[in-house]
Amino acid sequence: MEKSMKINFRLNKTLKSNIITYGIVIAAYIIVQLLVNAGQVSNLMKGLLVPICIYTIMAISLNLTVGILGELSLGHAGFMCVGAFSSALFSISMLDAIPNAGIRFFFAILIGAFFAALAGIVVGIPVLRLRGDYLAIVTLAFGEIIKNVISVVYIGKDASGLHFSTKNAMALNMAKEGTVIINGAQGITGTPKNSTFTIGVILILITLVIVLNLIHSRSGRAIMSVRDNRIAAESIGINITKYKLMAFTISAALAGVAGVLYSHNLSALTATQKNFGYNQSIMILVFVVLGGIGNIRGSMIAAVLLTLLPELLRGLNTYRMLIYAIILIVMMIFNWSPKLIDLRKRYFHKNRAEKERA
Amino acid sequence: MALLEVKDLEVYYGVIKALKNISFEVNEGEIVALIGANGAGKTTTLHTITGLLKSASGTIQFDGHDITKIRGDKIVGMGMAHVPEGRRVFAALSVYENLKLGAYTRRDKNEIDETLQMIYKRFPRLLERKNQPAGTLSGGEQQMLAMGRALMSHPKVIVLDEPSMGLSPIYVNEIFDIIQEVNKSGTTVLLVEQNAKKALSIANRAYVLETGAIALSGDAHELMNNDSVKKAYLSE
Amino acid sequence: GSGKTSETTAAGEKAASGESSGAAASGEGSFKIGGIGPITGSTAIYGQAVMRGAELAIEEINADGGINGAQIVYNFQDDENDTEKAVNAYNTLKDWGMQMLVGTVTSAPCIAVGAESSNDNIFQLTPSGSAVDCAKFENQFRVCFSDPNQGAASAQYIGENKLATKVAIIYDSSDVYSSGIHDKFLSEAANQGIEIVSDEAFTADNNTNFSVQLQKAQDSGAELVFLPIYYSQAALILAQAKQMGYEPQFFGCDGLDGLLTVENFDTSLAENVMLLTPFAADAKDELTQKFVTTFKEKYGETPNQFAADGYDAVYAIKAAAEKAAITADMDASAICDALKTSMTEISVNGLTGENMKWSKDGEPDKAPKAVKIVNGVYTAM
Amino acid sequence: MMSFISYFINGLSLGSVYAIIALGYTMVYGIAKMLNFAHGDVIMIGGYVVFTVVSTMGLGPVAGILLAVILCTVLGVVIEGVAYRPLRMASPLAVLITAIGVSYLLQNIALLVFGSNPKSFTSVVTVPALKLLQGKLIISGETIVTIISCIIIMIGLTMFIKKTRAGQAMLAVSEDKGAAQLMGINVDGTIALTFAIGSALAAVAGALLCSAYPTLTPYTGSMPGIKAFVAAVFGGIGSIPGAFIGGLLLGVIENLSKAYISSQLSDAIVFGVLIVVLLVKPTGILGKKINEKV
Amino acid sequence: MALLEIDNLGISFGGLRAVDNFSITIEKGQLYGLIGPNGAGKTTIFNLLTGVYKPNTGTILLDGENITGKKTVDINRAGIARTFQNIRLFKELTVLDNVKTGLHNAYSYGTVTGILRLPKYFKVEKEMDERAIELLKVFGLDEEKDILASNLPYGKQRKLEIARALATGPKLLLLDEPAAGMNPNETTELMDTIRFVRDNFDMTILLIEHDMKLVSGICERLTVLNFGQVLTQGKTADVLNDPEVIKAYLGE
Ligand SMILES: Nc1ncnc2c1ncn2[C@@H]1O[C@H](COP(=O)(O)OP(=O)(O)OP(=O)(O)O)[C@@H](O)[C@H]1O
Ligand SMILES: Nc1ncnc2c1ncn2[C@@H]1O[C@H](COP(=O)(O)OP(=O)(O)OP(=O)(O)O)[C@@H](O)[C@H]1O
Ligand SMILES: [Mg+2]
Ligand SMILES: [Mg+2]
Repeated sequence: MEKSMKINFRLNKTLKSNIITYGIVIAAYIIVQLLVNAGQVSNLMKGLLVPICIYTIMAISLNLTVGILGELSLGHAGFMCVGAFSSALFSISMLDAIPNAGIRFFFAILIGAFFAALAGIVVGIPVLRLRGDYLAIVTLAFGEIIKNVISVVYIGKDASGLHFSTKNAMALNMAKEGTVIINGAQGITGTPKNSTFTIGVILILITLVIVLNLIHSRSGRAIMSVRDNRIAAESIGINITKYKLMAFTISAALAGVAGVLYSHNLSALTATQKNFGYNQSIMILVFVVLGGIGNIRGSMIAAVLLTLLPELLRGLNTYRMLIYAIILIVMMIFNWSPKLIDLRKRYFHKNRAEKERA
Repeated sequence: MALLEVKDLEVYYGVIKALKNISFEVNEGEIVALIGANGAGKTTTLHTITGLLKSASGTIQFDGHDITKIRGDKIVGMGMAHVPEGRRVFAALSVYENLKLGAYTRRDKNEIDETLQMIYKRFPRLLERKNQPAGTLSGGEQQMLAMGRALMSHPKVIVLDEPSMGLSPIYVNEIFDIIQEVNKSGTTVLLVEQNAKKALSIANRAYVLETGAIALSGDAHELMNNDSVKKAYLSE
Repeated sequence: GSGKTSETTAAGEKAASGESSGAAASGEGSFKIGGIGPITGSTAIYGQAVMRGAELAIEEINADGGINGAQIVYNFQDDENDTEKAVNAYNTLKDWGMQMLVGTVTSAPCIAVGAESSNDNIFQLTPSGSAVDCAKFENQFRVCFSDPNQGAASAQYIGENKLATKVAIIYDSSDVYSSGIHDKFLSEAANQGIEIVSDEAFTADNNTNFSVQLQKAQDSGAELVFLPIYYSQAALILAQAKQMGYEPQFFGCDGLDGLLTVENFDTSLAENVMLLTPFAADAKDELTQKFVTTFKEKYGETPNQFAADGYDAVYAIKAAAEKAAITADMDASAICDALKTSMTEISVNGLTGENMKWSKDGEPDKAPKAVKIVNGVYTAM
Repeated sequence: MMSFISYFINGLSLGSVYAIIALGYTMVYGIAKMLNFAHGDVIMIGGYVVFTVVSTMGLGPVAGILLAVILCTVLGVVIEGVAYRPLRMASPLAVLITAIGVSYLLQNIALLVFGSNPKSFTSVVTVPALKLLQGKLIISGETIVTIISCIIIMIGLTMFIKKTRAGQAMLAVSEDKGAAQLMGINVDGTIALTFAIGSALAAVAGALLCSAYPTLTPYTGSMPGIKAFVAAVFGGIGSIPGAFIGGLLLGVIENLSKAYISSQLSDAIVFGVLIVVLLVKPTGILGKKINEKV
Repeated sequence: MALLEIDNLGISFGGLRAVDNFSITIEKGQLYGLIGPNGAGKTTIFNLLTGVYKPNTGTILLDGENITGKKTVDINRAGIARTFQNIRLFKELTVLDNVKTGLHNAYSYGTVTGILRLPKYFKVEKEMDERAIELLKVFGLDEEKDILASNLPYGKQRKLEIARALATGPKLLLLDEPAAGMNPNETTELMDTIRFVRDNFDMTILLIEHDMKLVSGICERLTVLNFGQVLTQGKTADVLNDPEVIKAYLGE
């Protein structure tokens, strides 16, 4: 009797924490919608809603790799890139075939997730044997490869179907009325703008369900055991490769979903250092680390704050990235310095003790 | 005056108070044992003395200096050596390089070499494995290396955290002999041990630590006959 | 140098304060013109040039009594050459109350912003967004040539003037501008009887070492090397070619403008380089000279083609606005409708062309000038 | 054949630049066990200092390099002390992110101080180019100087770490900071020294990088920094000769793949080769495999 | 019937013959001790048995099945579980989750079931919880089940490691110095626990230990290893009185 009560209590505790996380997302959504309807939200903020969803999903997804699986990935934007391009290609070529934007976008999301997952497996199988910094560098390399390769891909469509080349648009040898969809470095233009805040929030919630439920399941424990002690995990019969690959692939697929939102939010899609290069991968890592490695809720909050910050600093003009850098450094030290952490803990502890006494 | 004097020491891990007002002293030439159950705070005490941890309040005097706020490496330079819990050998470095690092604070090449030979004599296995990366040594071999490395600094005080852990019976005896020998040659010893019986048998004085506070103290032989000590730590 | 340093910083501050004072002065009597481009990040040179060129024009116009009697307030936003940031910048400007947009500076962001501005029906004139799609919508016009236009014009110029039959190309395959010109050049070269003997690329991540590309050009016997790229890389290519002892004819487009003004650049390296450009800082006409002098005074740097594009864009807006007789109290959409028509009716004498006219599809009609660098200065050909 | 040799030699020139950067990278990476993503930007600052001294103030290249070394050393130590030291006991990832912040900071300071326009760098190397086979093969003075500097630095660093007390202290610190302190090693001092040396090398690398590819912008250091980091991993993390070999190899592979496979895809190919090498030899070319004792 | 039969096992590290011609037979249900001086090769034998190292020579039969050279994971599934000389817990997991991870292969539901929280998820998780708590009780750890493993004191960490190993449902349990770092009282307690496990779980146990009180107190048979080779084997009392063993290992 007493035993089962204890078990329930424990489940309740994780459940409670999860509910808070979902609650924050839903509450934020409702508040924003109310404000938008009341006309209280600026164009800038409205424009930022979808990017915020994109980076929140990226942060959660990378946290699965970095925080839960315990492997450093510096190429996460590469998966986003795969998701963005594959889905944009799909949407553009299906513009006529599937006129219903909702259905088309639904399939685009699946396509983006699928191809990103595929990339995750292709990279993961050979690469997950490596450890630590070596894995980091290989994922970085992979991200750069994807970016580099995508910017030499030319895909066109005419009556006889899709044409493909890595040389230039002329080499596609299309019929006269054919259209170039992916034009090398010039990328894709004219992707339908299907991403909305509502869809973004739904996708965040789905991402959260997947990641949080995974963590608190049998497979999640296996993944975390690999993180905590590889040798011990093997010794109790856990198939390390399988679980590493599983986490990595899920993480890649979610990044792919973020990519779909990305490509369907802007009408010009190119693969540059800025959006899909290592700079972006590192930016997402910043969300994860600043918010707390393995702390899903924290990384979501960090993603939102750091996506907003440079926009809020716009008034500083040429100084804004300088100030941004300083704020980033200060926040990192504030959040991570062991001395400050101790100090904060003791301060709160004291406060609480005093409150209790009162 | 005592060589090492700890007064009203308080140490926290975050909000957890691990040491509560601990005071004790170690006189020159003594062997002092610190015993206590798992988690009593023995390791914490030693870490604070050698500067790996910072105390929240209290003072530590060593050799006439207040070392409470002094950087750990300087404390070592003043003549304090520490054999840490968990051995902490430099895994990628060879046995020889580990030993050389033990003598980091010393300059005289000839003297260092002398000590090295002395250690090789006491731990022949280390000489045998001179060039093996320390990380691949067996548990007991690493324990010997940790001990040898600390002795390389020719310290005034040596602080030992469970030096017999993982050693075979024959080596446990050996290590206690070595401790006594080192002590005879002029080094003061502060010893933390689970093997309380052995520890008390070679110590002059002892302190019993319970949940972060000193519960008992006194002459080692008297403590060995103390009923509560017998019951709690000697399993008799 | 140090003197220059403080001036550059001061310019940054001005830009920042210019915006805030603009906000204060945003009474009934002023037009709000926004600008977007990269002013931080690795492509900051282009954005800063446009920002300053336009700023200069606006100050002149304001000093001269403004447009239709109304002053202009100017607000330039950074986009780091990123599509997403560009849309953010655009939205920021919308919040500020922008009525007309000078931007964006680079192509991919320009396309992304175009989708938004056409939706909102805000007039957009990009000084330098050269990709075809930068002028896709009705509300979009541009000052510079489009990429295909430049690619075709280059091939025609080389063919018609019989500069070479064997041509090598070195281009930036990761850059929209460069690969746009490159592609069109390739197709037009066939019509001009030009043989492309070597066609090599580099990327933004790999743009300092050109030994392979140059050697391939040399080995293939190219008499002319076509460089549809920006001048910062061209400066390196010229230096490296010199080191190899390779001296073909180099031929570039408007991106090469600025070459001679790279600080500390050994201009002898650029001797005999030809380029098709609408603007040359060394041109002797009064307009250019005045512009260059003022710009140097104000910002401590010699203006490049981007600065000129920005300058011309503002004057084009002025002309169109006067033609349509718009007033500052009109909303952005009404202004856009008015300017859409008047843009096609004006003719502007600018830094980047005389008698510039615009077609309905947003393209400028002006003649590219071919110039050759002789004794360290541009000489018309 | 002729052109192959020439591609190869040009690859070596490129590789020597990667190598000299990688040496500094490896130094910090191997000892402080942190990915100092700001290293490339210290290089850039070094480049600007040399540029200012030589081209603006008109002093000699030696003065330029000396001043750059001094300033970069100070800069490195300050960065370490202010931004990295407070996070000494925190997760290495936290320090990595702070390093990113420092990298942005340096880039934006340079952007504000020196402007966005590229500057043409006057080579600090006065050694004439080596002309072989009637001038068909040219090895530039920069390449010769860079390779020689690499070798000197490599030997110097190796000796320093092997033979000096400070070097041994660095090894100990890299393994276990707490245990190193118990040996009487000043951990903070040792790490500061590591940064000082790493940054001094960055200054030299900056001068040579900008001499070989004479252009200077606030972003000059970032891509070579990443490439050099890749080179360091390629050669084996923490291995000084590994960084040298990794750098040279990277340069050669990059140039040959540009020449014989595709100039558009050369980066992809270089990274592809890196992945393959690491799969075959998971600790890089000269990296030692330390088996964890179970 | 013999549960474990090792014949002529050997491995070298560089020039060092760490284990040589090692043979041993352990009957089902036995409590067997492996002792020997530091560096004799005891832990190495555990590593060979569990596939951490691949042997150069020899065969290992577990319950008649040849497991020589197999992967660690497969060996665990075949029925060998172990603890480590230097504790290896999943430090960021709770005590309960450490044990549930050990139950990974005994209870099963798919990843998708877990993500979608299908009814099976709740059912199996509940079973796992119950089983895990049962195991924790054996070691007196049920009170601490929600604490992170890294926050346990040293002695309890050792116990948790045993519990986790037991959770995998092995036929053979290998314990590497289970009493290291424990005081005599705790050691006595541990001896009782080990006996309890043997009796109640039908377990065969092979353990390495330097604490003679524990060895003489619970081991039925001993093998003494010296320089990688078997010095002697036999009943505990006999072995401990062997003058060779006293000379090489026990002293005095
Ligand atoms: N890093 C830490 N963070 C939080 N608590 C800690 C930490 N290290 C030790 N403690 C706690 O502080 C108390 C004292 O620990 P300490 O390691 O000093 O004990 P000990 O007497 O050395 O025990 P043992 O015999 O197990 O070595 C214990 O309750 C322990 O759980
Ligand atoms: N990976 C390795 N590389 C080189 N030598 C090794 C390696 N692993 C173990 N050794 C050596 O093999 C010998 C046996 O080591 P092992 O760990 O098996 O000893 P042990 O009997 O468990 O000793 P202890 O009681 O001290 O733990 C030791 O001398 C050790 O140094
Ligand atoms: Mg302890
Ligand atoms: Mg062992």
